[in-house]
Amino acid sequence: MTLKDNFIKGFFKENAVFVLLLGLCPTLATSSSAINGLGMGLATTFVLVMSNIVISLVKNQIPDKVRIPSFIVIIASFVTVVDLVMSGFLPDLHSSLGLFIPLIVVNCIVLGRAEAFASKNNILDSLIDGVSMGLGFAMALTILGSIREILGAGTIFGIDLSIYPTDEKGAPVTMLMFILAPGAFIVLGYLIALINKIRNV
Amino acid sequence: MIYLTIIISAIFVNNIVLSQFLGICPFMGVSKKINTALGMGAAVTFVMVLASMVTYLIQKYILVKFGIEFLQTIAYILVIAALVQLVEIVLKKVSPPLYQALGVYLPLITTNCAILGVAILIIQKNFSMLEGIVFAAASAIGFAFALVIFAGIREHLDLMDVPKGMRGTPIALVVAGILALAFMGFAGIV
Amino acid sequence: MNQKLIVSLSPHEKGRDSVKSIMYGVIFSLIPAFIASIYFFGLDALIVTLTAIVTCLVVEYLIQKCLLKGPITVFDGSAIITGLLLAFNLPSSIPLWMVIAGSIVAIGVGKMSFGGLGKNPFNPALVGRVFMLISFPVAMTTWPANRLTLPDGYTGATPLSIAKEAIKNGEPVSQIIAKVGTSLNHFVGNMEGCIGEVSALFLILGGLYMLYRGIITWHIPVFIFLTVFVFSGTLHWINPDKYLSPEFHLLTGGLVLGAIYMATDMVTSPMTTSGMILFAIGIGVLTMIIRIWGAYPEGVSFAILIMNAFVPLINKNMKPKRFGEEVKNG
Amino acid sequence: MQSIFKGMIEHQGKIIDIRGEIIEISLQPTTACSTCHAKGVCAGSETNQRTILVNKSERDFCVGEPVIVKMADKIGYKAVVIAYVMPLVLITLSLILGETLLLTEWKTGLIVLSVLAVYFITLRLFRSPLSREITFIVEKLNILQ
Amino acid sequence: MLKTFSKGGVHPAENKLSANSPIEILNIPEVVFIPVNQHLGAPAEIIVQKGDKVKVGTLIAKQTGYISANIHSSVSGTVQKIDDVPDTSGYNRKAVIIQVEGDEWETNIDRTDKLVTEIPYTSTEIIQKISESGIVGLGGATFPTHVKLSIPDGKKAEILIINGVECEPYLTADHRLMLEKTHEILVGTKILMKALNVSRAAIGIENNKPDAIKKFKSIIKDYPSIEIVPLKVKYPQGAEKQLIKAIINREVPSGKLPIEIGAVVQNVGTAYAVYEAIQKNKPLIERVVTVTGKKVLKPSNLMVRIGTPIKNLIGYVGGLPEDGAKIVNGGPMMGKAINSLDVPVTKGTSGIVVIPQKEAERSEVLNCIRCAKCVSVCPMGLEPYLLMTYGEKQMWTEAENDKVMDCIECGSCSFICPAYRPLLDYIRLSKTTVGKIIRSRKL
Amino acid sequence: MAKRESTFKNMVLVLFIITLITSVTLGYVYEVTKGPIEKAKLTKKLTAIKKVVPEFNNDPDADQFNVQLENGETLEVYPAKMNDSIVGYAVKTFSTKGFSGLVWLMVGFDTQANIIDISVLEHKETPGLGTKMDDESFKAQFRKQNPSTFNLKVVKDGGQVDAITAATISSRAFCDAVEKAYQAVKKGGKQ
Amino acid sequence: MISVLIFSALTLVLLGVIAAIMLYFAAKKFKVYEDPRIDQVEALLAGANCGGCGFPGCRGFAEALVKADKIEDMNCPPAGNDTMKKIAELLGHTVKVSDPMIAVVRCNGTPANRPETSIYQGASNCKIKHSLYRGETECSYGCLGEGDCVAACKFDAIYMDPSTRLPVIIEEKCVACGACVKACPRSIIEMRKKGPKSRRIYVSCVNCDKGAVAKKACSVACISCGKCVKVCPHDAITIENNLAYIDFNKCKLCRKCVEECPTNAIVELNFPPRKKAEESESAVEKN
Ligand SMILES: Cc1cc2nc3c(=O)[nH]c(=O)nc-3n(C[C@H](O)[C@H](O)[C@H](O)COP(=O)(O)O)c2cc1C
Ligand SMILES: Cc1cc2nc3c(=O)[nH]c(=O)nc-3n(C[C@H](O)[C@H](O)[C@H](O)COP(=O)(O)O)c2cc1C
Ligand SMILES: Cc1cc2nc3c(=O)[nH]c(=O)nc-3n(C[C@H](O)[C@H](O)[C@H](O)COP(=O)(O)O)c2cc1C
Ligand SMILES: Cc1cc2nc3c(=O)[nH]c(=O)nc-3n(C[C@H](O)[C@H](O)[C@H](O)CO)c2cc1C
Ligand code: SF4
Ligand code: SF4
Ligand code: SF4
Ligand code: SF4
Ligand code: FES
Repeated sequence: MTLKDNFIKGFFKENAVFVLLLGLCPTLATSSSAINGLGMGLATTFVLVMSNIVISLVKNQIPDKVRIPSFIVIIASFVTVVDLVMSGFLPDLHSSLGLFIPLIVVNCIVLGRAEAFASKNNILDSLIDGVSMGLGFAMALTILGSIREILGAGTIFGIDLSIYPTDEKGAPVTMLMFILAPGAFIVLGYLIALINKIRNV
Repeated sequence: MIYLTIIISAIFVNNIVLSQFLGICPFMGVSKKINTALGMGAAVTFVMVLASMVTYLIQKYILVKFGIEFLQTIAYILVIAALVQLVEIVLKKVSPPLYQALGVYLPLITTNCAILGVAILIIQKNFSMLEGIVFAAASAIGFAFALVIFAGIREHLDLMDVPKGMRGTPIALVVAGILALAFMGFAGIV
Repeated sequence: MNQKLIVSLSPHEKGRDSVKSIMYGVIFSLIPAFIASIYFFGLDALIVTLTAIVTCLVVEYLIQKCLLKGPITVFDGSAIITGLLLAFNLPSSIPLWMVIAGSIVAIGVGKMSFGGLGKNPFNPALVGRVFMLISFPVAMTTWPANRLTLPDGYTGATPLSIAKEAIKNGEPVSQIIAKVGTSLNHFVGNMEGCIGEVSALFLILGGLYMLYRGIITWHIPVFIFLTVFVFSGTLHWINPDKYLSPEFHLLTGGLVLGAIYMATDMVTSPMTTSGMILFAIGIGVLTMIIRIWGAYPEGVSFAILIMNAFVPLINKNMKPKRFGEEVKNG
Repeated sequence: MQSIFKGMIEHQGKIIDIRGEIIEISLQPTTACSTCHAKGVCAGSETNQRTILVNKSERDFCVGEPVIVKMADKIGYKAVVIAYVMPLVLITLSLILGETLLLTEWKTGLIVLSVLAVYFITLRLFRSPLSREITFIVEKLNILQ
Repeated sequence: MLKTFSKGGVHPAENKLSANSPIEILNIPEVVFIPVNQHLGAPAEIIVQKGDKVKVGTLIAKQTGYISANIHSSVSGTVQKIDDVPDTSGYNRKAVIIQVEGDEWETNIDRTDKLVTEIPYTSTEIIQKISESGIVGLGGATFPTHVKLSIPDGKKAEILIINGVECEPYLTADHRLMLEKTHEILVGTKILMKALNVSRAAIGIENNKPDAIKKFKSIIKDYPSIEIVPLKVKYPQGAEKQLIKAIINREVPSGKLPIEIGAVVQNVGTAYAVYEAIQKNKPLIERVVTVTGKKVLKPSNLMVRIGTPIKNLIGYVGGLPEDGAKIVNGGPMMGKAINSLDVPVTKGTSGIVVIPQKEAERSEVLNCIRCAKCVSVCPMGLEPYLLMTYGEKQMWTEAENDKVMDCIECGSCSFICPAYRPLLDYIRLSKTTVGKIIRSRKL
Repeated sequence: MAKRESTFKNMVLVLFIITLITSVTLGYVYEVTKGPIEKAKLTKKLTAIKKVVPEFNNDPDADQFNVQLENGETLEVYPAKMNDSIVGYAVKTFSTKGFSGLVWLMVGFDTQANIIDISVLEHKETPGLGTKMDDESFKAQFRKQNPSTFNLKVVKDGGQVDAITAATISSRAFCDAVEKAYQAVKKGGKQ
Repeated sequence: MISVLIFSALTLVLLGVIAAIMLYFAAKKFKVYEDPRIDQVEALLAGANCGGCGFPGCRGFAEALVKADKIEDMNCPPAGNDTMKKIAELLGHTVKVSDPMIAVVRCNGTPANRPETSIYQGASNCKIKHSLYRGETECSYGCLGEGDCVAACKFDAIYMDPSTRLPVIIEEKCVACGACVKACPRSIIEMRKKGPKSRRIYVSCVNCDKGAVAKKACSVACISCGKCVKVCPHDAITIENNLAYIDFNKCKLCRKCVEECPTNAIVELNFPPRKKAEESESAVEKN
């Protein structure tokens, strides 16, 4: 498989959210705006890439039966790094992603990729795999976040699109539901239906 | 009273699945049969309570004591992973038929996300141990509650011919969305 | 013999009712309440209602035509009911684009995503309404004048929200009652509220007609009323200064509309009598919990939606009593 | 509430071994995982495979044959109660005990854990009456054909 | 309050057009087709050959196995051939085809009208004789009567219920029989009581036949242990389990036979046939058939020889009307639509109903709106909407768990469904399949 | 390279090494980020303080003191000093009456206990409703008001504050927090 | 700094080792060894879970394949021969190349050939119709036209032709899974060899009535006259129960029977149009 194929596979064909339906919790929870989605996506990408690299480096040193705990430790440490760095340098984003940064640890994609790919492939491939999977995840979150932000707040990346009428005080009247919990589920539901449709054509 | 507040809040107002977005994967995947959903709920409750207690103790008597709170994530996940396995080992050792019956009855519990999330939330919310455990149990019951309702609806939808494009996950997500919408009615109760 | 005979399995006789006759029966029974609301709220009520109905019909038609590519059944009347009941649950002053958005959600999300009539687990009109309530809290809680209570151009608040606000501020119930009017007023529709919910009188008349036609059974509405009565009655009896009287709870808000028209939607209510009773009690209790302790002054819509979610469970566990199940030898 | 306590749970499985009167059946996971197209990347599936031992009924089976394992819902509920609900109750009780005795949290924790240990040890002592109660029915797949 | 069963039921329009037409005797046709499987159970084995001469009452096919019934010639003449003839479902079945020559009866048959009330036989003799006479239930199920009368060991019959309900719309055969052969039916009942060794019998009659009730009541004092029970008009009052429930307020347990609770049910027609067989030596060779329909010129009740082609019956009542789109063998709720008029009358034919186009057509099937009407009318407490879905989706285990086998196929559910769903069609499919599964399990 | 065998010794060894390396690395990262994290927190606090009080040149964080209110709650007060003379107070205050969770504000007062400005630190109110408490249009009405004359209650409750439309609850919580801050300044402002 | 490092190291090492021990035991006790080849094989299979292989689902078949001693007789119809070869390669087996099969509909009772004598209005389901009566025509063996087979096909390879009221199999889509064969209550659909260039000849009738009866019901019914049996040079045709049957293993596609059949009950598919009778023979032989 060429690198390009590999990349496309992770990014589109096996897109973690839309196709594999993995990591739904962070997807739903952190996509209330485009920027949050992107932030979470990038954080996950970082963990994914780094753990993929490290695991593919040390794969032969790890006995089979402690594979899982070792991977967990490696992944969790990168998550902690992201957590610490983010709270030091991007405190705002950190507080809006909240609980879901540590939860990257249990995101099935990360452990799954470690187990299914990095532990069997060389560093370069693992890196590409991590990048493509991660960026695919980030893309999905950003798309979802954008849609919810547009529908629910009338803005995208914080830029006002002025698509909604305003109230007497000048604030836009928007369809709030979309940035609340129900909106997350419903938008993702239709998005997946749409993607299924596109993929089947 | 505070316990009642915690319980109502965790089950209805801030339901772990429908408004906190934890444990969505098993929620989407496993909830196809009602009777299994009930058993799942019980199992998750036990594991979550146990895990919350142990992580709480670790947080308080190790991590905080030594000033290494930053190890929270890594320590928790290890403890939880080990604990889940321990429960399995114990059950199998204690009574193989019992273990087998559970095997036939229950699908695997892979609610890592919810368990870890709740364990961390307990610390974030500054609960005492008892409060934390009540919170964990209530969250798990909230999970089971949502799971059972959801399983019912999905069993029903399996009999209806849902349009092809919406079948499976999309319609499940839409149902979850409407359910979340309905549960917003509990807003403000606590 | 040259005539081709028709062959089918038995039975070869057919009962009277059809889906269409049932749906149009419901619409017919809603006409008095509709006329009353036009009288109360003026032309706005008519416009909002028509907008909702037309949007529902158009959305259903487009989805059936373009997405499902199946038979087109927009005129079976169910979409009209959805539009009508959605509009009945809105204040007449609401901007029309919101009505359109709500109708799209009601039919698109609440009904057609599941495949159309009969397959939706949640009441479509209520999905639309709750969507609007959450999305447009301001517009959904701004009440236009009712011709009977306020001169044109003023806006008021519903008795329930006035009462709830006042109770929160510690006013005793007896004073509040003076502010919000008498039960008789509420019964005929002399209060602020949504287009169709204000006149208990006409709604009950419509309900009686549906009962007579056999479209609904009495269990759901009666048990909702009963539960609300007992629940609020008990609290009122314990502390009449803090809790409103049962008549008040019964006649205000959308309780009557919800109990007679929305909880009885056959698609989203249980299949057995015992199930219906449980369902109704659940709605009553949840309504009261939300009204008394929740953030919203009104809880019927949420209560019905939540209980809709329980319907499959109820159906699964409250089977009709099978013939010969328990051998009782009398 | 009749039917949830009355039904049967079915599970597809396959016979992997027959030793005298005992058949060993591996259960095909019917969890989300079995139908999930992502199981390749999922780590959770590791412990998914479970096997059970069943006493042979009069019917003839052969190794490799797909079968349906049935179990009364009741047994499932009972198993869940014994395995999870009872310990949960015990945890709660001992916690409350700890709280009322005003113990420090780590002591309470210790009590909880030891209570659990005692519970499971006791359970082990009673395992034979337990195992008698838990029975499975094995049926051939596709009776129709 | 009139007695009735407690659960479900519907009220189709009664349309008893032929209630006032006395039973007329239909001319013997030129050729009769006598199928060998007119009853539930194994087909009878033909014992005549092409060319054989037969008389009215000659045994032409012998029962094979326990659940089966003898078949007698209904005419006199020559066996023309033994061939496959389409039955009511259009599939070819074996039949004896007899060319009619005159009307010569077996000599031991008493053809007079004299009422014989003495019953000189023992229980076993009665059952033996019923078996020889080839009597099967005439209420519709055509279950061999001698089998029903042989109570299995360990069970005891307590009451005999005679089913004079005739709850099907249009049909009046039993009604006329009750009016015209009242004494004979009562004697038949006594015979059945003796066969069953019971001291109690009840005749259940729907209240829309007041003349029959009156007639029975006027002479009932001669028959002390028989009771006349008027019943509320509600379909399916005549169904065995519902009738038992109405009369003695007991429910036959699911999957069990009525004898489980000590009841045996026989149709009035069967009682009459039993009378004729025991007292007059006459085997089952003819029966009353109602030929009716809204557009039929002369709705009638005809005494018809078994094997007469249905077109003869239709011809007698004025021919097939212009607007006759569906012809039903039996009543409109449970009968079978036939696709040809050449099929013969069999022991189970209780009526021929001609239904006009407008009523015959089924409307387009819509989505189930979950109105629960089908649930509320099901006399067995089933959930037809679910059972239908199970049938469509081939979910046989679920169908079995939800008691599809309890369905009595009364059709109330399909009748009431506002979405015109073919509920019973699919329920039958489920019943057949589940039945097969259950049987295969027992093997 | 051959895969390491799953012997018990190997496994413990490998895990030992992995955890050792991780913990050391993490400890190191922690030490490195400790500064920035603290700083980020401090900056956040200081920016909030800066926004609500006049210019100062002391370290309010160092001069911070606590004030206990009558109901037993304790608020943090940050005095802002210009050349050692007090120019205002920033009070970190909260309310429990929010729609969901606590509402944390930083309220700045001048020495006369007039409100200078308010900044919203943290809350969990509903996006689009309660979040509007951070909008200029809502906060503007508090500026230059002295709570002794300005009734810190929403109009509905008989006060002078125009509530955020459809978010009366959040508005109440906001007022409640500001009122507490005022109490704290009144009580502890002399120091 | 140092203390943090030490404490964190200690804690983690301890936790890590405990976890490892726990997981080690768990792995030892629970892990059922799953041959990684199962996954690989499964990935190769069609993934339709159609049951055409006779195993429950594709994974079941994959397991069976991996465990089997020889896989010659095992086949995944949807995936086809090439795939089976790949699987065999993977597992180190040989496969017998099985001839590709395809479903054929053995009924030609179009409304023109088989006039309708009644109108069916029951549920649209062949099984129900079959159990009710013989169908709208006089033929009690032929297609009922309610499309159970269409519903059974997971590959959208069958559709009902509204003009003939018969199912039509789309050759490109049919993977010979056999689901339709099982679904048809009248056993009209048969699995036959696809034949070279998809050419095949078969008797398109399943009517077991005697000739006259069959002919009366349907003008293209097999009347069991036996002419085809006589003309067939390869002994491929037999008559049983009043019905001719062509054995596809023996048939050499010479098309003699097609011409001989007086009712045109024998159908040829995908042959080039016949110019003259004599020429066609040589043409076939050339192929
Ligand atoms: C398979 C079968 C076996 C039966 N066995 C007996 C029997 O042993 N004894 C009996 O009294 N009736 C027996 N019955 C008759 C039933 O009780 C019942 O009377 C008959 O099916 C006609 O009922 P219906 O006309 O209400 O449909 C049997 C019926 C069936 C279908
Ligand atoms: C729905 C339904 C309706 C029936 N209606 C009648 C009826 O009206 N009269 C009758 O004699 N039998 C009726 N039967 C048949 C009876 O159940 C029962 O089989 C019969 O009375 C037994 O008597 P037999 O064996 O003499 O036929 C009905 C059966 C069913 C299932
Ligand atoms: C999902 C949801 C979120 C809400 N969030 C808030 C909130 O953050 N703050 C608030 O004051 N009210 C919130 N509300 C509205 C309150 O429930 C209540 O309707 C409102 O505060 C009172 O209305 P009023 O301001 O028009 O008097 C929310 C309502 C819903 C349904
Ligand atoms: C008695 C009755 C009540 C109904 N109530 C509602 C309702 O509350 N909301 C609604 O959308 N449709 C209602 N319908 C129409 C219809 O059942 C509904 O649109 C279905 O839920 C759509 O599948 C009602 C129909 C009937 C017969
Ligand atoms: S046909 Fe069967 S399911 Fe339908 S009403 Fe009658 S008994 Fe019930
Ligand atoms: S009567 Fe018809 S529409 Fe009503 S529930 Fe039954 S099947 Fe559905
Ligand atoms: S046509 Fe028949 S054999 Fe071919 S794919 Fe479809 S169901 Fe399978
Ligand atoms: S071939 Fe068979 S299954 Fe297909 S439509 Fe004809 S009868 Fe039905
Ligand atoms: S359960 Fe939370 S991401 Fe899967």
